[in-house]
Amino acid sequence: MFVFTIRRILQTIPVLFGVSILVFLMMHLVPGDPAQVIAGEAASPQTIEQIRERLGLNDPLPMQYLNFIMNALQGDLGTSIRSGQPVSEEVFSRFWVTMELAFYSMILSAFIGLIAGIISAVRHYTIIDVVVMIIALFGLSMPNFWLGLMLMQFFSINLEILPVSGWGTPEQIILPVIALGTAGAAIIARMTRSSMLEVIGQDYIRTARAKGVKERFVIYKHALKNAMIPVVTVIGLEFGTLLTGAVLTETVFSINGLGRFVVESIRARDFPAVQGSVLVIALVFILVNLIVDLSYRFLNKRIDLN
Amino acid sequence: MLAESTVQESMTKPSNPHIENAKNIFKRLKKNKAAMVGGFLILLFILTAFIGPFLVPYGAGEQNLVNKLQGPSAEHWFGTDHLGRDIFSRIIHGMSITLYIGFFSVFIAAIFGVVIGIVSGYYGGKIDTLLMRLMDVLLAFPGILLALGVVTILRPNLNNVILAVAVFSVPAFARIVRGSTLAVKELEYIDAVRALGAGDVRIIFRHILPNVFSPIIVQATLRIATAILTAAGLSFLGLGAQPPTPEWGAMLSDGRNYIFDAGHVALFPGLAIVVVVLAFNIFGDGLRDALDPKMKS
Amino acid sequence: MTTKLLEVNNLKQYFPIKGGVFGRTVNHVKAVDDVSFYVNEGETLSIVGESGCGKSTTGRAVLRLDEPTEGDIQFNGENLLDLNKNDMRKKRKDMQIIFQDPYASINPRQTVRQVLEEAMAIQDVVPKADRVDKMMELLDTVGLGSHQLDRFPHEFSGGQRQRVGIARALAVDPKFIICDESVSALDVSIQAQVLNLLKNLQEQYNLTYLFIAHDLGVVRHISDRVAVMYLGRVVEIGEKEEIFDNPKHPYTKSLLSAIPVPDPSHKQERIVLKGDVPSPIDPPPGCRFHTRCPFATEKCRDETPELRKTETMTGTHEAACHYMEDIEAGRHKAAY
Amino acid sequence: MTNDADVLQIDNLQTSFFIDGSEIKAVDGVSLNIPKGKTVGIVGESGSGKSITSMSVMRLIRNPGRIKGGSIHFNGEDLLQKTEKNMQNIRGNKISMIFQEPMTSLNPVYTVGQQISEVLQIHQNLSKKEALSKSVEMLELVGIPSPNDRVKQYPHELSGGMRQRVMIAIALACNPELLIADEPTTALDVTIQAQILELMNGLRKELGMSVILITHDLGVVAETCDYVAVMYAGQIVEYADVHTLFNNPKHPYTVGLMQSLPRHDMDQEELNVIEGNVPKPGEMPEGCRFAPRCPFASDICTRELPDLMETEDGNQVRCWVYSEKWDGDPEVNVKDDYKTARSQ
Repeated sequence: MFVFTIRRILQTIPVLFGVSILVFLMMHLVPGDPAQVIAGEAASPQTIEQIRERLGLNDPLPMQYLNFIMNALQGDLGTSIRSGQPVSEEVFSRFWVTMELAFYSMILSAFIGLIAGIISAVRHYTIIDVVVMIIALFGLSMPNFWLGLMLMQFFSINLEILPVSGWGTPEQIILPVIALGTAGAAIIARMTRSSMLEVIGQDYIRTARAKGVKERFVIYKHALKNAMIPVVTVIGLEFGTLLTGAVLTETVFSINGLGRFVVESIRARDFPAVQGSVLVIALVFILVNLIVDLSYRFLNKRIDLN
Repeated sequence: MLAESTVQESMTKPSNPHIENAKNIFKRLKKNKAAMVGGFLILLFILTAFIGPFLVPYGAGEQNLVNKLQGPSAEHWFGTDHLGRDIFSRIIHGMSITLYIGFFSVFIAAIFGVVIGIVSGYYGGKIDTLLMRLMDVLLAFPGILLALGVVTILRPNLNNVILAVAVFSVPAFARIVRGSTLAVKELEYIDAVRALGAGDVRIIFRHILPNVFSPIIVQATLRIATAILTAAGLSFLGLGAQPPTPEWGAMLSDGRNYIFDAGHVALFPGLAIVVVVLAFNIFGDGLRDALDPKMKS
Repeated sequence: MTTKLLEVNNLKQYFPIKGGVFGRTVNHVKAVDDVSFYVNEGETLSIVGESGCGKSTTGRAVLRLDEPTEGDIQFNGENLLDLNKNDMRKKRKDMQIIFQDPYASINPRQTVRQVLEEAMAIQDVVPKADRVDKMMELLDTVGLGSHQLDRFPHEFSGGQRQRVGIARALAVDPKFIICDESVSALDVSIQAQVLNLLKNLQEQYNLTYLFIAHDLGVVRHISDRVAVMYLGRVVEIGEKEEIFDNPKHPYTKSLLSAIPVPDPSHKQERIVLKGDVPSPIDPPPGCRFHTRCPFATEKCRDETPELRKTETMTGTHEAACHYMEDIEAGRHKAAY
Repeated sequence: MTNDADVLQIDNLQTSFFIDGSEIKAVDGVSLNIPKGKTVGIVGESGSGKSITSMSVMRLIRNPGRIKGGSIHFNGEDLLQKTEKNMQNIRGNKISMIFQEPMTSLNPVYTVGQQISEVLQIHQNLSKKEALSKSVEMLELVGIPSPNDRVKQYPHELSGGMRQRVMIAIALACNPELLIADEPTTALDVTIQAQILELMNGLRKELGMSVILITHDLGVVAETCDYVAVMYAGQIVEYADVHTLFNNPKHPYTVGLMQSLPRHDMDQEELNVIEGNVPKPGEMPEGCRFAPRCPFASDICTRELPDLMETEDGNQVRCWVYSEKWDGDPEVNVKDDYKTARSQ
């Protein structure tokens, strides 16, 4: 397990390298002169040259990448063109808002998804199963930004019981979390159900029944523990999806988080800000995947570590 | 005597392989009522995309500022927007855009994904490691983020949205196809044709590709649903199709500004997205059950 | 005068195990470790042994379905391992294989017609115009009807599929066929049909078989000579009668005695071996059987026995045990 | 037929599967008694219904399968009339079962000790600690070396033979009166099979239980069983004590099966095959189910299904040859004439 952990951590290095290159190249893949793009069509040559100087665009490309990486490693993600503030500060001040949003949404998805999935599997082919699965299909098919708008309209505008926007108070948290967590709950419910059904068909479940184990324990002791192994992975991966789903939800509910920051920076073509925040989100995602993968290995004792 | 001869006849009659297989799949598909509903809806949507714009009462950009932000009525079934445009007509006009984005982006993604997946799975070794690390890098930008990156680089417009969504779908195809290729490669019939002296090209095209086709089709159908959602999201953020295009995400974005006075402006384009995405999801689920009962998402 | 069609010398097949922090090769599965044997033209040599003994790996290595680690494989006087990819491809016309699993060994999306057509097309053995006639002939040979030509594998039973697999192998007119557990997955009544078919085909076309199996009843029925493998090594080889009626190696003896006899009045002394087969990753030193052998001594652990002949063995019979003579003379007793 | 000396009496058992609106009769009218302390073998090829019979005894038939009729008396009480709760008290306690696939029959996420303990905790109300120490004893009983360490291991750490020993330990933990072994050695190599058969024979004598052994291997039957039932296409076609069956097989299927078996202990010329294939479920022939493959089949065989009838040697045979209604060659001797009849 220890060797596996080390190896798995080492494996993320090329991925990190690739991600950093892609993020770095983002600015350079833009057709035309990045400095011109940032400054706008009407900018004077002097302004463009200034920007070029400030971003180090006159250096050779490998040199620029090296600087980018060295700075990033020291926590320096450059300066936002829009605000003139260091990007790292801008990102960090919003980071926890997005993490909170994603985290609460994950709790909600996992809770509802697991319960719905288990009920559906246990009541396989009954009307309950059908209803739960239809709801899940809807949950999967709804754009979270539209769901957010509809919730807002109903609860905040028509009923006036919950606030329209912002983040921090418990009331402010409810709607964005539901809007963001619904799709995840649907995915987890479907996954739990199919995983449970697959496990229930296994030989060792037949063994448990032949031992005289009560059906309730066959399900909750023998089947569930095995069925959870792939589901845990899905829940973990869902966190990444939630992180980016926040881009839309934060926009809808005017939450001052990292997601909305990315969108606004893109609109303003504030490249250092986009690069910085995309890099941070990707890093968090890679980290979460790593943790999920390790815990999957830990949970699944059947997997030969070789 | 009579019975015997009919049995003989039915036994000697050659049957066309492709029809035979398609027949079986269709038989299983037909049993899945939800899938049939999904498939029917998709056909209906395609039909609407082609002839709908000629049947609706208003043009996509036809403004009538006097009648702006009106609720649903006999005249305007889904009401009007802030420029007095008929929302129902705009949704019908937007159908072709939505389907175009969905089908085309997934088509591009599938082609790249299948090639990468088969090469990776069949040859293994260094090329496999390299390609899969590349996919890992793409997957490290979760969800819509990768599409956002592409749109950032390439300016927001419809075609770039397709490209963005395609790039974001490639790893999913590559991984599924690689997995299936690895599984099929291990089967004895591959060894049997190798033992006959078949080369790589024949093995890949005759024996692996047809047998990984089912998961590709299923994945493609489900991916269309995701692609439509992602594209709508990009447009909603103002980073996709630009107004006045009657793209549903962009219409929703407009509607957001009038949510306090006229909720219907946001309601109906969203419902349209839900219905279309739902149809693809249902159909994809049904296809999966029919093509390969053992395959799980 | 018998001629050797296939001669395998010092064949080794090691599969690397990746591990450690950097995923380097840390060890090998020594699936086949220094195996030599030959097959005469027109005869059947069987390789028997329990799972993991390397019998199937040997077959695959002979056909270069997996590239062998070491050794040489003379087929018709030519070393197969010297051939380049293209020449090997042509050579495959002469050497075919029939697999175990009738459900996995035919492409589920091809009809029998397509399966056979493809085989002939790859090696271009029959002119296009004559292929349909040849297919009909093949189906007739393996006991299928011509009306079954356009059927898919799923429309056949396991035994019928195995017949399709045999027809595919015959389609290129091979000299030599490897039967890799070809009847193991079939029910007894069907197994007998396929065994009889294989025997008849051998006479009809003067085929040479390398027959890989774990069922000793089947092996006795079909073989001329038998090789017994244990943990990657041949421990005993010789004429069928010698192996079954005059076994010398303790492993062969215990293997034969372990098989239940379908006769309730039959009582025989059974040698029940202790424990499991050790891992081929770190096989025991010396004689690989010494960890389970009731006769094992210090010497067995230190020295690897070579295949050799004793006075009481006839024909080409050889076995690899230090104590064959002593056990036979009763000088060396079992420890349990 | 009721007899106090029988631990289990299966009478006219019918189990069917209902798939796509059609009924597949997997077990069609099976009657079988298991005498106390004896081993009864059920032999047959795949699809003969032998495993479904055993699963029916355990009442473990799941949807879309259903036990349609008949009775299964265990110590005088009909198992088919029992509630599910009562059945749970019997399973693993009075009647135990071991399965063919040792690799997949143990739950991968629990230790061997936990899995043996569970059955003791359910049926004998032992505490966790008591159950665990009893588990160690059980592992010792089934011949697993260093049981104190093994008890803490997970299934994937054990070989196939070891896992089958663990399955046996679970099955025997509560001292059952009846053990159903469904192809217990089929997945194992012969030397390991020999170990397991030896173990099972020894334990049966030691514990005095009755055994139903389901197998396709006539060698295993000859070696371990007292009585044998041969099944074909959902029905018992022949039943006899093991010596009678092997010395004087009466049913053409039994004879064909024995003569088509390649032997390792004697030389045979050509194998006496049974032509054709097992009928597909749902496509059962009218009359005797073996008639289409039977070299002796005459008119009546294709019209009417024979009942099991007693012969003078004590076999029960489902074959018209032994009936007064037989309309074929009156001189026929199935065992001796099989080969000549087949080649005609």
